[in-house]
Amino acid sequence: MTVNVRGATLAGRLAGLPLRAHLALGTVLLFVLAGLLGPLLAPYDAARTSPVDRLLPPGTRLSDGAMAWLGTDQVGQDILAEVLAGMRTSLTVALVTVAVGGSVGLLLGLLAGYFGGWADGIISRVGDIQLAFPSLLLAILLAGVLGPSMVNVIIALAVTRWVIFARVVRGSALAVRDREFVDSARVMGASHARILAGYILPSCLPPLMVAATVQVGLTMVAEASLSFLGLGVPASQASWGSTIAEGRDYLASAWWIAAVPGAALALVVVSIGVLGDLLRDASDPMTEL
Amino acid sequence: MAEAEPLLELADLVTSYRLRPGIGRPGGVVRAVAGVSLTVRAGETVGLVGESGCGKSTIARTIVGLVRPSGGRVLFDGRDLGALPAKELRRLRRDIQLVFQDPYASLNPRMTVAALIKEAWRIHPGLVPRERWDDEVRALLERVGLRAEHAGRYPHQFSGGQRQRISIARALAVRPRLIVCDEAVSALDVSVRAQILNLLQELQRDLGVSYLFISHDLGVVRHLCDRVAVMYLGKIVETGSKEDIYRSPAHPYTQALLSAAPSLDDWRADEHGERDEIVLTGDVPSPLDPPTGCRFRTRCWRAQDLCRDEEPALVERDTGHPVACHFPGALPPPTTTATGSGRLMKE
Amino acid sequence: MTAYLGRRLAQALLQIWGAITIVFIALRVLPGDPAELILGSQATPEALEELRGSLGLDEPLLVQYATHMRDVVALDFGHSWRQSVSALDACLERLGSTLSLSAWAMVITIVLGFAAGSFAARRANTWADHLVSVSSLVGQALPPFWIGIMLSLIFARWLQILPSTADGTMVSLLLPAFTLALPFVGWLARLVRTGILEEMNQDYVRTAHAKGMSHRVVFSVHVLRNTLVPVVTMLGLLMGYFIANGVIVEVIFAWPGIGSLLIDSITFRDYAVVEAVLTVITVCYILLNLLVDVLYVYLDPRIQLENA
Amino acid sequence: APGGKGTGPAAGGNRPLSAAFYQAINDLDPHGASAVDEASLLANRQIYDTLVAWDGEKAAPSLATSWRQPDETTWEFTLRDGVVFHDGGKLTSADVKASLERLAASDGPQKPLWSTVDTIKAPDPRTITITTKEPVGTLLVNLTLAFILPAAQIGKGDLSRKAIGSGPFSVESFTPSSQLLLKPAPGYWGGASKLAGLRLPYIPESSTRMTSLQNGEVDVTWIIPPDELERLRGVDGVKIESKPGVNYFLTWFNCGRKPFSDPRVRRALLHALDVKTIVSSLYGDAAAVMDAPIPSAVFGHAPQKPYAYDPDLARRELAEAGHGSGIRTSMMWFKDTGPLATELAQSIISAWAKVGVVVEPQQIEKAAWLKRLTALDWDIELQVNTVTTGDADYTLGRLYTSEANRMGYADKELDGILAKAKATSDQDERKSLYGRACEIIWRDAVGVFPAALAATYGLRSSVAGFVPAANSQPVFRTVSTTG
Amino acid sequence: MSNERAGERVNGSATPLLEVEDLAVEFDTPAGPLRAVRGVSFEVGECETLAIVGESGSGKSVTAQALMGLVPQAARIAGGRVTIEGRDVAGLSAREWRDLRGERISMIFQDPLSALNPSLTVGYQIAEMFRRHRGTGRAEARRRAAELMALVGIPDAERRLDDHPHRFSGGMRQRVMIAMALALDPRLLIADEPTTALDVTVQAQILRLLRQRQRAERLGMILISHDLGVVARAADRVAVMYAGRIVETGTVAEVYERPAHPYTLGLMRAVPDPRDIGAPLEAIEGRPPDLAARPAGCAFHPRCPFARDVCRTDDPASRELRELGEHGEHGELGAHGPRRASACHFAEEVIAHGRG
Ligand SMILES: Nc1ncnc2c1ncn2[C@@H]1O[C@H](COP(=O)(O)OP(=O)(O)OP(=O)(O)O)[C@@H](O)[C@H]1O
Ligand SMILES: Nc1ncnc2c1ncn2[C@@H]1O[C@H](COP(=O)(O)OP(=O)(O)OP(=O)(O)O)[C@@H](O)[C@H]1O
Ligand SMILES: [Mg+2]
Ligand SMILES: [Mg+2]
Repeated sequence: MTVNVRGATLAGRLAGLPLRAHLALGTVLLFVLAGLLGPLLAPYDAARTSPVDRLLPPGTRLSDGAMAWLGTDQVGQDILAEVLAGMRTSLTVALVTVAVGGSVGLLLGLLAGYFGGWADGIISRVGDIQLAFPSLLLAILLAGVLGPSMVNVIIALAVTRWVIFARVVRGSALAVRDREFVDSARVMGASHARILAGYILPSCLPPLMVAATVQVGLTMVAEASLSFLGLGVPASQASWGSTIAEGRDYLASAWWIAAVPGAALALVVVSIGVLGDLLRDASDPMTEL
Repeated sequence: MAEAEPLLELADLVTSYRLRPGIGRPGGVVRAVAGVSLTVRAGETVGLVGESGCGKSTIARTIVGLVRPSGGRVLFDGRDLGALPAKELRRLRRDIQLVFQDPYASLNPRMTVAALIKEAWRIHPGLVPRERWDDEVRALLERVGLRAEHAGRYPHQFSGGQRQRISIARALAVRPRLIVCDEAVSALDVSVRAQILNLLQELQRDLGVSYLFISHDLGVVRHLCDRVAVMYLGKIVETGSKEDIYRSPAHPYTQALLSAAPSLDDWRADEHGERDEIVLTGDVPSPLDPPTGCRFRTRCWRAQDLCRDEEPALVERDTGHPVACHFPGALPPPTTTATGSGRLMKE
Repeated sequence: MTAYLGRRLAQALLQIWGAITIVFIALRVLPGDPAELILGSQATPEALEELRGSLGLDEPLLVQYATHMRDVVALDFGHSWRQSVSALDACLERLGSTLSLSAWAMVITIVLGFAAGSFAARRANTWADHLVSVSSLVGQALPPFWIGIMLSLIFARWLQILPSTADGTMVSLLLPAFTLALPFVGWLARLVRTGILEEMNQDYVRTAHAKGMSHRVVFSVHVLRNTLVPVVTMLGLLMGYFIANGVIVEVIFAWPGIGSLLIDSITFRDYAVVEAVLTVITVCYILLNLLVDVLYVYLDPRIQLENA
Repeated sequence: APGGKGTGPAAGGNRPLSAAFYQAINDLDPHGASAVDEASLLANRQIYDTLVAWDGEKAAPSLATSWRQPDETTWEFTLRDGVVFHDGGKLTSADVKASLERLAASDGPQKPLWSTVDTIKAPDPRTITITTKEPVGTLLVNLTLAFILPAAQIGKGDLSRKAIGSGPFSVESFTPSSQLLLKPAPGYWGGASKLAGLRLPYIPESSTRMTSLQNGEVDVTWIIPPDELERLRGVDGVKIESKPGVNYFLTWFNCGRKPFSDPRVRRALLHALDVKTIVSSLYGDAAAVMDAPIPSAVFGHAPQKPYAYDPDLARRELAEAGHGSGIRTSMMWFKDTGPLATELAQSIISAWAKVGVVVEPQQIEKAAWLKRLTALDWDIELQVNTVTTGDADYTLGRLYTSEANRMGYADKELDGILAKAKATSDQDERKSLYGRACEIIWRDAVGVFPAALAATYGLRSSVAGFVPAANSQPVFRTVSTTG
Repeated sequence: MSNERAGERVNGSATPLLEVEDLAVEFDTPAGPLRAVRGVSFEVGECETLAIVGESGSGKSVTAQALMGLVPQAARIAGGRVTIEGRDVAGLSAREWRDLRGERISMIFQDPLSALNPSLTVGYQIAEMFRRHRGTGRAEARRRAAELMALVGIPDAERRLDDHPHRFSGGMRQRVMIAMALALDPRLLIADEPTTALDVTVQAQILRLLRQRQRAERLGMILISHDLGVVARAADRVAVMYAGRIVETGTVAEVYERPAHPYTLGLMRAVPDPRDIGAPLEAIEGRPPDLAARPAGCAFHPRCPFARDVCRTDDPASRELRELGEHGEHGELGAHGPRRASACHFAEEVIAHGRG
């Protein structure tokens, strides 16, 4: 969405990025790729546990002759396969949550920020009411209400997220709404729809994107926290959160169960965070323009 | 020029802002424009001067429809903008365009120059047939002194003066009859400012547009305008032809303003130590709570009891042009020399 | 000021009402029946019916809601069937623990966050700065429970220098408070860092230098104070997070806070307690933010700017 | 403060003994809503006395020194002399009568145990007479759950917080779900405890609980997670004691639902499980493979012949029953039902997958689980059951009658046997009746009975005189600590 | 050069308050070093006001900052010498700089709101000068702050000490800035666009106040502005900057009457003159140069009507003009610095061309 104003090529711009951007981007891409290819590399099946192979350290050969490169967990699942499958779940949960929360937030934030008045009043008050609940509590309540399922986790998390996005969008919509270039479109006779789509929205997107990247990371962590409290995705679906949460009892004995997905989670979240920072830095001059 | 039809007429215009109450701040209503009548005739340039915060921009914003008046009427071409059906109003809006002070902020940073100009035609389909858009853009850019190849660039790739040219081109795209320039040259460097002023004059000559030219720079207004209105705290205190105002200012505020305005020749006066200068003490009162009677009386050296009790109307007194002062005239104000220590007036 | 406070208070009441309503709605659609949990799996249908009646669960929702709101206004959230005490008491009994834990976490966050933030700001764009920003990202990237268990393993099990469970003494609150604080230390550090850098670019800092003030004076008298302003607003939110995120820490360090009470009560469908807990947390949270807003006025006189 | 550096309880005698159970004590009212929670029972056993105690095989005297049964439905107990409550009051039959009546009238989970009680009389201060509406063979056993309060406390005071009993310990302070602090009752009739005090903290996170045992913050903790047993055995200053327990995993089939209404299917599924391997690899010696529908530590247990692990046979039987192409079904459980419950469920599901039975795992919340369980809205379910009284009646007699209809299974013969066993007070006869019941349930494969959990206790080496209890409710009166 | 002239001083002290010689300031930018100020030399004497005029970005502020030793982080002084009261500031320690700032040389800035700390009271900010520099006690510092505020014409000074800056109007804020700058009786005052943010009427007040204080305390002053009118009103001598260089200097009368650099000439013509009403202004075509891509030769040549080939290749050095004065004789050397200089190859031609 950032226009390539300086006419530089994509490759040129990439080369101009600092090292940490490359590392972060590389990590994220690697993980996404691994997530996509996961089923080919190390197929995972929740219903293929092998109690005799449980708690084996990384690099052990299993009873069926396969190699557990990253060890096995407390039911004898191959950690590698589980982490690969878990990434799909965790990323899906995070992305869908952010997408759902983001779109709802975008829509409501735009309405509130642009039109102000009673629309803003209602949306902001509802947001306030919701923010009066610490978000983890709301997620706990909802996850508790709805029962464990991936969809419910997404709902619980998305419900707690929309306000954040709505506030970000409302803030920038409010800031842009009275900018002179918007006024100049109004003077021209532009309709609300045109102003919203052509003027307000583009200015809201960069901060929204920054917020979204940050939230993708935080959502993955929140999903793990819900798993810890037993309110995460159900056992039949591997997720990083639940693997880490299940593995917590083995931190002292079979550290690899929690450590591998934990490290993966931290890596991805940090990488996304770094990218978010860069995006923020990159989008600041844009909003200044 | 003087005999032309009034193109824009403000009749007792009032525009207020509602202030939301906040911490340690009561709510209230700011009457930023408190009953202003003003006309701009076709092909004429009217200057509006006054201190910061006196309501100049508010008038501009009201005229172009960015804020709603809370009283009075805005007549364009004899038609009351407030009474027009929405559709007609939209068409009429085209005829009044606004050029803002800040050429950095008034152009959408995400649109190319061409897109910025074409946006006008997208909003008003039928104004220019689509196949002529590119040609028209080129013509407009050349008209304002830019080159056609600039069309594909983004605003931030231009200097301030060039951006202001783009703003003007964009305003011209809808073929307006009146352009309101709100401090349109104030942000520009001296050398570039002259370019834009020349361009404005040239456009008026060629296209016959009228300007309402808002500025606090008296020199520029004098250079550009046919008639001048002086504003103070939401009201017009004096209006007349350029000569009237600059040669024989009758309102004490106008006199103070003129004497305070720096000019290139100031050094001469200074050299001989005899420059007369009216120094106003006291701050501009808050528009939330304007003084009773004459609004200027708190800073006026001629103020008398009458000024407190009665608000002077903007009428032609024996000055030859309308002035809102009970005691108008060219009588020399108590002045101070540059070296003097003068406190001039009672508070 | 009074008018503003009045308005804020009204707004706060509205928020509390909304929160209570949300909780009420959420709880009435929970699958699971408190009557069944009370009576156990061998209860007869008649007994269940009778108990439901006495719990008021057989009334139409709207009636339940009205009764509920009336009771809430009278600070009566009902009785905890699990604890045989009033729900509000059950909740208030635990509130102190949560608040003291949160307060400690807050102290740690502020001290470390400001230290790291100003350190990073003074060394902006050096490796030290990057280290602070990366560690702050890592702090937020690790699930809090993982941090808690790791800290407990390291300091309580292996090094045996700190207790693994909290009993209210300062030493025992160290681990839980750190666990709670760690993700936010980095967060605050970044906030402080950008705040300081932003303030450092302000014109008044240049003025202070031009006045011949030493770096120390410029930093401590001029910059830091203004950095506080945006940070203070965040601290109100932070306290709320601490109260909420306490759930996890409370479980790990066996600290009897309001969060673990909530989890238990949700599991056991102890409606009354769930409502009381959520209401109490919400009220705390809202009051804290109210406090912050008021504090804000004292820290930043600019708030009254439009008064002029 | 407890904890800190080093191992072993600090400062020897002055520090209360810390004993951390893995469940929370919510309520001290022995007749209240949580009255049969294991944690509540644990607390109650320290604070209160019961008329009779259970010595693992039979009823033993406690507050009642002797009892007799003048007829089928009447029981007469003689009370111990010189028993005082913690508030100094002397225990009389009026207290017992008031307590039992309160229990019978309560809405709590013990209600069904006392529904057959007709009258309770206290003819003199030392005698209490109970009549039942019909013969009840389990009355003595049930009485091991009937804690006695001072009559004066009933109806006033906050029983859930400020408990007063006649047990070996009195309450010093109590924070629900957090900790119970007890001190020895000096005049306890069975001899006062030598402990400085007894602290029962609740430490929900098992890793923290293990840490606190290791660094000496707690002296005793149970149950030890199976995977920690081996490791703890090697830790200095820690010892492990264990005993076959009365907690066991059971996996019922919903016998009222297709395809499990067909016993062939159920049996086939049993043949598809290598229970031995699963249990030994998951639990090691923390659990024993079961050979009956109740654990061997329970009165009435009779060993049965295990179903052989034979996947081919299982497939054949499934095919015979018309499910050659496999079965799609589901299994529900809640996470905290017992140690490694999810892992056990997953292992079972995996094993069944190999014979073409695809089971959708449904790990749900306890409340939802309970609701569905009672509504028979499930296919297969997994839970840990506790034979709270240690008597087969508590499980078999309560759950497997067609009237109870807990898993859709109904068998006339079994109903008869169970009713008879309930009404008989001849323990030998009861034992053989329950043996027969075990056989029928096992034969009809009402469920999978994979493992009985051992009661495993981790203790600091300094703890002496500890007697592990099969029901996870040890009494700490006899415990002492050494330097 | 300056040494030579030092002996020729007709009045005043032996050394000027401030001497700047060949000052150059560079910015480190991603695209390489950017010379924002190059070869700037001037002097300021006691009781004298030197105005620096020039367009936005011409290097006025950077020059001023360099004098205060406060160049932005990305900038460094790349050459030249700054001497304050005879003392070369090149090797000053942070401590010595602190003693210099506020005590000997002080500065006021364009935007009086952002230049004051919004969260400290005005009284505190003024009193701070006494307290930190002089170690004055709280009460005494406060008293002196009140005195100062009264001196710069803030009514009811005593009571307003405890107000925060936002409670003051723009003009009053600027007065507070001036009070602060004058607190320790400095010898040199640098005013960087002190009135740009103010209304004309207030602007006049502030200029008057500055002038008044300057005369009263015999201050040397540097007044930076892009408003030729303001400069005409307030300055003794003018230095015109273009693209980081001083292209012309002289007394106000000389520069305004007979500009000796085409840029100055252009500026004068670009300002509407009350005398020739309505005629198009003679604008300088083109735009100010991008410092990162300075044209070769004279930086002004692309916009210069006088430009010849030499202008495209040779960057003209600033040279002293000995032109005919008003009374027909050659101008004498002024008290401070070159009385009249221009950096144009064809300065004489420009003078001859005249403003008219
Ligand atoms: N959106 C607004 N809400 C409330 N008050 C406003 C708003 N906009 C302007 N005002 C107030 O209205 C008055 C007039 O403002 P306006 O912008 O019209 O003045 P101006 O003459 O254009 O000043 P300037 O020369 O500084 O541009 C001022 O007192 C200002 O504070
Ligand atoms: N922080 C900076 N980084 C890079 N370049 C800078 C910076 N500050 C100033 N410059 C450059 O230095 C040159 C001189 O800037 P300076 O602020 O001195 O101009 P000025 O004459 O004061 O202009 P104005 O009238 O706008 O204040 C400008 O071209 C500007 O681009
Ligand atoms: Mg304006
Ligand atoms: Mg500047």
